[in-house]
Amino acid sequence: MHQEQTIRDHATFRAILQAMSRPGTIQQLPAGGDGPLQTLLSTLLDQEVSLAGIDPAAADLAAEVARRTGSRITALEQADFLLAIGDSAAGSLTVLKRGSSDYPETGATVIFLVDGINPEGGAYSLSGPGIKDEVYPEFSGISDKVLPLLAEVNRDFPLGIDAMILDRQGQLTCIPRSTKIGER
Amino acid sequence: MGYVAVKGGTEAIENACRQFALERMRGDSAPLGVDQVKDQLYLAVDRVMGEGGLYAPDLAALAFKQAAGDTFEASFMLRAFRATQPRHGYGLPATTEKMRIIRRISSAFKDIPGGQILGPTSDYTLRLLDFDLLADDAARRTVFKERIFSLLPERADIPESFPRVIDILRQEGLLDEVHRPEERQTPPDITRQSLTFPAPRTAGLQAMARGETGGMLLLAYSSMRGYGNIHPTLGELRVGYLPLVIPHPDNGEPYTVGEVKVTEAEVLARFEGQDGMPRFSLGYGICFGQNEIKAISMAVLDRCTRAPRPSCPAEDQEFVLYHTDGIEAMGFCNHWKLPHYVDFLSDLDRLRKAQEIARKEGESC
Amino acid sequence: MLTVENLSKQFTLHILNGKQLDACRDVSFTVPKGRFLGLAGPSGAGKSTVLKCIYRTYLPSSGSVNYESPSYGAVDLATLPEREVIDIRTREMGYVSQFLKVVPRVSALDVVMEPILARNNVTREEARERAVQLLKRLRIQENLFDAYPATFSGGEQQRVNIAHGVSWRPRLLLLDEPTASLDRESVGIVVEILKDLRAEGTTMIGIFHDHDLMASVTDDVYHIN
Amino acid sequence: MEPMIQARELTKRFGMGCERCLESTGPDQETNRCWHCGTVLACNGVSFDLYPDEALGVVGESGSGKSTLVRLLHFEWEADGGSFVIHRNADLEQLPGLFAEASHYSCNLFGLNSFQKRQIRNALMGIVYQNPHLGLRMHVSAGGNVAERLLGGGWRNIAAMRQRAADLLHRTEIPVERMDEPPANFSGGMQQRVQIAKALSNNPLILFLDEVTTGLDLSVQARVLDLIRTLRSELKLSLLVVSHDLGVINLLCQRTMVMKYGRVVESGLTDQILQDPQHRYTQLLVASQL
Amino acid sequence: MLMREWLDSDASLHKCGYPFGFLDDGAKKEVRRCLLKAIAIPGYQVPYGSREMPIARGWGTGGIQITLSLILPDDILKVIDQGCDGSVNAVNIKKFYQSVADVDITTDTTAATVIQTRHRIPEEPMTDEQILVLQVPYPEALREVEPSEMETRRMHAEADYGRMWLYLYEDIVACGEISISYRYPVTVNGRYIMDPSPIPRWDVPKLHMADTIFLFGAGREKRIYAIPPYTRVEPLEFDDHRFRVEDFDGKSCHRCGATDTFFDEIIDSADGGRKYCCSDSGYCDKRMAAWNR
Repeated sequence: MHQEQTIRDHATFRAILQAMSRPGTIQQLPAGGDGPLQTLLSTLLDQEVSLAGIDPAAADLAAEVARRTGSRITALEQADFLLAIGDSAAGSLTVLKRGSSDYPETGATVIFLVDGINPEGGAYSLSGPGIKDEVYPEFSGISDKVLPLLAEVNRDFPLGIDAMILDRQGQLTCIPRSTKIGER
Repeated sequence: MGYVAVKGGTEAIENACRQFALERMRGDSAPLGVDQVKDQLYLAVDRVMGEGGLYAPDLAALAFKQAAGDTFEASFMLRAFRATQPRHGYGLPATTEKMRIIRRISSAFKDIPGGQILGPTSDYTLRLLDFDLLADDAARRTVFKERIFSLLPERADIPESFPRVIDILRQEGLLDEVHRPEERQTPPDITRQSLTFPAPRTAGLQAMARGETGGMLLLAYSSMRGYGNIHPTLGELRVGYLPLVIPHPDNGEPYTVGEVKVTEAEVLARFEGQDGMPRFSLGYGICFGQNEIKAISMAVLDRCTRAPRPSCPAEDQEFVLYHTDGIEAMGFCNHWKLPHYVDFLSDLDRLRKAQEIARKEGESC
Repeated sequence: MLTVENLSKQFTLHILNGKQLDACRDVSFTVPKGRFLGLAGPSGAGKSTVLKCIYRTYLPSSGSVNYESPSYGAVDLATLPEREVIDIRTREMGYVSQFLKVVPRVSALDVVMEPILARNNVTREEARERAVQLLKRLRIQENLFDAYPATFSGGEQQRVNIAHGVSWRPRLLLLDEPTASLDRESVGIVVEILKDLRAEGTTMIGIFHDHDLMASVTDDVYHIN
Repeated sequence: MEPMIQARELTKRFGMGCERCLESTGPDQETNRCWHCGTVLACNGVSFDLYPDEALGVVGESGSGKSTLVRLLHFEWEADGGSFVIHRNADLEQLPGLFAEASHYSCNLFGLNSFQKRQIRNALMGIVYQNPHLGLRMHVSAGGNVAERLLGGGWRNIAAMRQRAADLLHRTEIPVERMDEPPANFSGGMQQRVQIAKALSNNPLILFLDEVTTGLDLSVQARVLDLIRTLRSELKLSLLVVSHDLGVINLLCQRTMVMKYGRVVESGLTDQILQDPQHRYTQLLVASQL
Repeated sequence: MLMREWLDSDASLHKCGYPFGFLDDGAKKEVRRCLLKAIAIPGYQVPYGSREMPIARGWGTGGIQITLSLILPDDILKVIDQGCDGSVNAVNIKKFYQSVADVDITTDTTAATVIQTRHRIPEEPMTDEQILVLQVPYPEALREVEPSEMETRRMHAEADYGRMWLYLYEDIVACGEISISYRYPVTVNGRYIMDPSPIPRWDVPKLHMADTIFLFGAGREKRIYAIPPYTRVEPLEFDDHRFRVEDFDGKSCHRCGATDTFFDEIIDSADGGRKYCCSDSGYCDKRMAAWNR
């Protein structure tokens, strides 16, 4: 492994860590490498985890990512990580792993690829751990059913799934299962 | 406050390390070669390899020398080294029937197919100090070896493989062997995943194969002696060299790359089977090198930890697996030498407060 | 109010290799509302069996026990779900046996008060007052009120039993030799009490071993052979 | 009136099970262990209703499955089949997140996760075991034992909890001055009464009594039974009384189920079960009563 | 080779073949995935396959593995043990980091980007640009009342915390006070009871609604957990028996004169009397320096 790549992985992870710790805020992933998604995934994925694409476009992408990282392609219901592109297939969120009461961390992580992220102007309010009061990020190029569905599948905290929302410019926002999603 | 001084700590630490290195050079004796450790203190090396979880006789001998004979420290170094090594591949499942046996005994049957082979053991030596060893030198060794070799027969027929003693019992339907589906799956790798309980047997065996000999002995002993209900019969104990076979990277064909010295033990205990039919149940132990105490203890603990309802520590899988890793135990024990004065002060504060309350109550009574 | 039709009861004794025992066969009668029916017949004819089948202590083998319940309408007590039988027992149907079913460690007064409190919507004081009056009327000495009936004489126990059975004024009352072990004077008091109940509208079915007594309290008599 | 509990086809197996388990076990086969696969059918197809303010008896010898039944309903063991419904009422409404959709009148509680089950148990159920060691922490004070359930239910005021514990212990005839002593110091009867105080601390709707008087001296048994009778009439509890003792069942229960080898062989009004038992096994049981 | 000998060699480790951050890529990825889940489920202990480090189990290997998974060459690192930058353990760990990640070291809390600590949280308030990594010996807050891991896991799953609270109740009944000193259990985000590592009670309020990310690593016990910023962290207490920090009323630091910090108690070797000085040595030095100017 080249040191340059190793250090980029570290920097990428720092951005992801901040994004997950401060839901709704926008973090910039480091530039370089093979684009934001590859950068993000190469810091987290290896042969120990499984991956699936939620929609057909994402399935192709997932296969490509699996080749690079060594992760296994599995069915949606078993996948540790999932990719979703565009605004289709939001309904599949309900079938993903939410973890067990004993081991809630086995719930899935979903990465949504979107067109853009704005810090303000969203229709939903986010609150909870990592958020001082409330935030209202806005995502373009994503089904408006995603946030209410996330709220639904994350109803029984600590069971649930964690969402990462990444745009083409390498901006990242996370919505972990601990975040309360409300109508604004 | 030298030890924890705000200033000067670094230097004190450096000096402590140098002093330890210096202690290893005490006296005027000849420096100990790693080869000598490997050849002449081979049981210590075997133990270090087993507990360190790495089959590397030269490195284990080095670690043993470096740790000045402390097996805990030596196996710890080996494990830390192992953690940094890349993983190039996985061996194929091995069967110990193909082992090159140097020692093999059964206490269950007098005659076993293939015969009892006592091999190298100190079991039957008198534990008297051998003062002749004080005069150990090359000439004496040559004489001893020549005499031994002259006693050997011209040729001996050693079987290709030795049938396992327990197979006799298995054929008779005397063994209770319910294979859980999980046992057929690829075993979890305990060096990469945290143990979760109840742990699959494959994980338990891995953990115990790296377990600390003394700790496992004590727990197994507690069960044999009466805190528990396992009265084992040693079905078979084998020591020998197990071929290490890997798939060829190009065509996947099995390819023998070397051999690994192991000790394997199988113990039998009485057990009422799931269908109410009394049978023998089996405990299994294996470890690197020749370490018979550990292999037997492991086999006993393997059997104990499969008790449906634990009635003593040795039968509680979590208890056994969490408390027999020597590296973890020694690390935790050692950490009490670190400063704890913040916690201690917090303790003092509570104690003083509690005394104050007790005194007040005393006055009001 | 109550019509018994072709009621039969047969016991199968599994522990005696399935031996069959006929307790009563093809019993049929009707008791109009407010009437008192006596059951007569030789010993072993199954008089008690009939009462126990009505109360569902025995499961009838065949036949029906049709009862007009204010809560449930026309029901067959022989097959009514248990939960509803319990409810009818609680609110409508009483049973006085030959012997007091002694509940250990409950005082005589409490034995009589319990059914009143459980069924009638009265305060504890009112219930107590009613129980005291009834026990006094049945000539139970006041110093026994707080004692456990298990220690009483047979006659005293039987009087407490009657008080327990009638205190809450059931709508339908089943009496199985309520006066069997009583002296003549007590029998008189019990008869008076039963007459009062009848006057208040309680429908009754009773077994009495004394034919004259039966004739004096009942309106009709049904003979079982 | 609506039943408070509806239990349907409760089943608990120990073992892998096979297709011949059902036919090779049960009262007629005189075993609960399938001889084909060794599976034990501890409970099979048990159904019943329990109404508010009602006591239902479950009688049978050891191994009949009656204690298994309680373990299933108290969520200690996971059922292999069947449904368990507690009808929704005001008390259930207060439990957060359990009945998210108002249209669900009731749900099969076996389908809930362990967190939700514990909430239901904390809010609605109490249990008294035969062995006080199962229900009490022997080396924690009697008051602490009662307080534990309150703490689990969110009480956070020491003085209020001590007051409540003192009231309950007083009611169960434990001298209040001994509330800071551990039950290990108490007699068997006292331990049983502390268990009852603990079981009642959260004002349960359902109380499970599992052989509560077994093993106690006769006079102590009597006091414990008196206490249960009194509390029952005062608190309007629903009781599920498990016992091998027909006397206890007769004293406490209006209705009774008779179990043998994991199945219900007979159920009915308690006086009917005692005076007109239908099943061969029940007749034997009644005949062997002292 | 002994770690010491590695460290004594001139070339830093990653220059002689070890990767940046020492750990292999697979180990780092696993730690990272666990950290993200730990953040998403505040206060929950995520199991992970802790690797053997060249430092003993129990000497901070959990914290070290976390730091090594996220450290950057331009990070400024502060390492403290018992509040002190110069303590044996802290010195060892700092040298190790310098050799595997080329980072700068500071003793100034406000200058650091990543702080690794054992048993203390610095006195100076931390900001949203900083990460605090805590070394944890026992990650399980319920271990006090239950030795079995399987059972404590069930208790967490069901939020069955009656026994933990009972422990405090009994304490109050027996002693009139809660006698837990350090490792004071807290409820995180109203759900999980968590062990905040053996920090004194003094430091517990600093975890509540903080600006900083707190990451906890237990190497020997193989657990990672976390508190994200702005998260409710409440010590277990009763309406009528409140949580209280250590009482230093009327005492002051004999070096810098501070009266509002956590103190070390020092026995005067001359007369056996007691003196106090700031446990946070970096902060104490800073005050002294300002005072000298």
